[in-house]
Amino acid sequence: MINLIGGVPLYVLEFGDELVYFTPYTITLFLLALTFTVLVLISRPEKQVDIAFGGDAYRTKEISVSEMRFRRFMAIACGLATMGAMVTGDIFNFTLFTAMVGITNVGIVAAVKSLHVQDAAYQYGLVALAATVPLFAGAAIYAAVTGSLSMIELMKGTLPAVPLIAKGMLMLGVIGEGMAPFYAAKAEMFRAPGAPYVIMCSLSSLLLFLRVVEIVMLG
Amino acid sequence: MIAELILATFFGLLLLGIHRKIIARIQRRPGPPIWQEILHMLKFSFKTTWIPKTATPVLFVGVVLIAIGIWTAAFYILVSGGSILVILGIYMLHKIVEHGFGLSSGSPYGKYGGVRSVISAASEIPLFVSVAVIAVYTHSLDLSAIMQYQQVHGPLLIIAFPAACAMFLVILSKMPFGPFSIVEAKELVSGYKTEHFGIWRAGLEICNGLKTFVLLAVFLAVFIGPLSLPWLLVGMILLIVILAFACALTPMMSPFDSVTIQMLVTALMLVYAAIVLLVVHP
Amino acid sequence: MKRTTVVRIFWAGAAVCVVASVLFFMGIIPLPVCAALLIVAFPVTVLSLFFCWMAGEFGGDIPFIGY
Amino acid sequence: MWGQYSYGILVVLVAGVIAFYALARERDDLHKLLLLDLVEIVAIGIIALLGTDLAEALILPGLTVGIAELLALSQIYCTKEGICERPVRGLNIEVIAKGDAPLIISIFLIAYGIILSGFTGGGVAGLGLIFLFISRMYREDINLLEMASGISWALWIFAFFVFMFLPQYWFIALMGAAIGILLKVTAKMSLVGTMWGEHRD
Repeated sequence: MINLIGGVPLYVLEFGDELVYFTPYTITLFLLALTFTVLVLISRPEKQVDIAFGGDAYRTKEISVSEMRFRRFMAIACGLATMGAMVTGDIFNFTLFTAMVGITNVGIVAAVKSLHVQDAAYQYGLVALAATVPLFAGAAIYAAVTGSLSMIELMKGTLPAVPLIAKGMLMLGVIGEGMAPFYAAKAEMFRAPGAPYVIMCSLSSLLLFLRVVEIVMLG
Repeated sequence: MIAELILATFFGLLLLGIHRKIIARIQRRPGPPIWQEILHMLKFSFKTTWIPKTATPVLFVGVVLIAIGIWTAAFYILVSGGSILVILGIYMLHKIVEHGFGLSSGSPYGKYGGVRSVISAASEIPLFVSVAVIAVYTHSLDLSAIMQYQQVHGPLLIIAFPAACAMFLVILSKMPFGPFSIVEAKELVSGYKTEHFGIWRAGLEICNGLKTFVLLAVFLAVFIGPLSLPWLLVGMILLIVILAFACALTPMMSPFDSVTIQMLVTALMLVYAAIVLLVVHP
Repeated sequence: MKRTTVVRIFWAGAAVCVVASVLFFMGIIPLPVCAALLIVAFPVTVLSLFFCWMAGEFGGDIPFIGY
Repeated sequence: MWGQYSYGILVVLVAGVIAFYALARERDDLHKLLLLDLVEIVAIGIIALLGTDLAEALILPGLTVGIAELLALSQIYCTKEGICERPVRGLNIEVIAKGDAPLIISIFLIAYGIILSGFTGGGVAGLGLIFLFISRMYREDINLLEMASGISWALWIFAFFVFMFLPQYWFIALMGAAIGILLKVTAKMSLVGTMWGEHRD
């Protein structure tokens, strides 16, 4: 239907059947993921201030070093997985990276010592786990129908058309893993202190959503 | 190139000033002069500045740079007639920027502003649907190709009117004083930008000017077609007048209502997209 | 940061912006390259310009006492 | 072939709908997690329906990701419910005398694993080792195990380089990769077995 959604591929790296390609669209997304990952790498968490509304009382939350290390590691892993999902040219690899983003998103907030946040993280984790079903199923139907998982092949338009159900499942899987753009379910997670890390949650799911929009428009 | 960028920024700020002035006049106030937003930006840039002790310094400063950077990128994509999908992506990333502004300071007001910006993400789906509809008609997502299509077939504003309405709503949700601007509601002081003062705020104003310019120009390019520069500026002023009326005549909604209405619009848009996909262009 | 440092950053950023624009108009570099340079340089230039107006003359009128 | 695939998909989708329905009805957090583990099987089923060697290659990462998420979530559940401070001790069932029985079972599992070879074999052999370690409360030198795992991984990677650059020696590469992955998975799984609850008692 539509040719070349993200622009002409500028660079294609074929490594066996693993291939990586850059279009103006994916390169923009990749650079953004890279920028934020570097930010996570070099920034320290903020001291979140809690106030009692209606009173004068306020106090800052401290993040212990071990917790900070763990969360920073998770946030960087999340950034790397996001970058992978942005540049991969293989649908199954994309789903794997997406699933990894789901795990690391939970990991980013899992170390927070707050029952609210942990509860939200657990519930979100359940959704993410459930979302791997449509995610992998979508990729499998892609492979079954077209016989290929390569996005470059899909882009050429010579393969059989991908059924709408596969696209829907892929989309549903990404929405479940990253929750973008329905972050409302994640809102409790964003109450966790440690802005640079928490921001990675929303960034990764947003970028994944933007990428999957491109992918479902390919076939 | 740099000259265009600076001019676009200032024109965007001027548009925001016009927006403010019209709202004031509708509400029977004299209102500030229309160049108030430019003065505002300059005023903030002369303020003494530091970084709050509770903030995470790198993100606190970095997010201002990113905010200006992404809209600069959007401006050049607009100029070069690149893919509308990238501009859309940048529009959605602005949400992350707001989130970063709010959370990086550690202030509770900022945090709630940031969280609100995250939950109001529902406003983006109409945008996707309208883009999908445009793609169905024009068979391309490049701005230049969309403009070419409109030169031949007439403006998409007429052909795909609901899509234009959806995009209008999306722009409305990014306007100050609008019904959907729950991220900077007064009960949160200034929402996500509460703790960004001095030059950080001035940087944010630059970003706002550029953002307004790019969003309005993209709307005109996508739904009206190629316009010469004077007509483009006139069209943008017209659009901001309409937006100002929409903002002035509607109350600010509660976060819950705002999200509900955006979801409803999304549902309507999905129905419309399905009709277009199945009936108009099978 | 000292005022001199900020001023230097500003001039460097401004130089990159102007040179990139000029090179683009002369047709030496394509638009994406020019845009990439400006996307990096413009925010830095703007913020350093704002910063250098007030930097270093006196150290904040209200000392920040923290929360 | 195509008809079979469609029927297969239909069956799997029905299974998926039933599983998700159960998930929606379930209120208990832990039960939800267990149900989700079952739901994962549906995803594996859909991939397996491809029925090609590609499917086999896709199932493994899918399974790994699922297990990783399951482990992460159960850890969060423990923290959330405040049950992580419970001391984890070795398997203490009366039936298993700390005598020869675990050894025999372990040897059997390891031997079977070696015969199976490859990833699956590694899993089976690792299970045997875990069983041995848990039932005997054996404190293994973790550094040694990690080193073995690392060396076998290097062997595996080296075999792949042979595949890529010296394809005429494919048989050696195949054997190297098979042994490498077998040792690697065995070592890793026994690491999991010994490290579980390591920082306590």
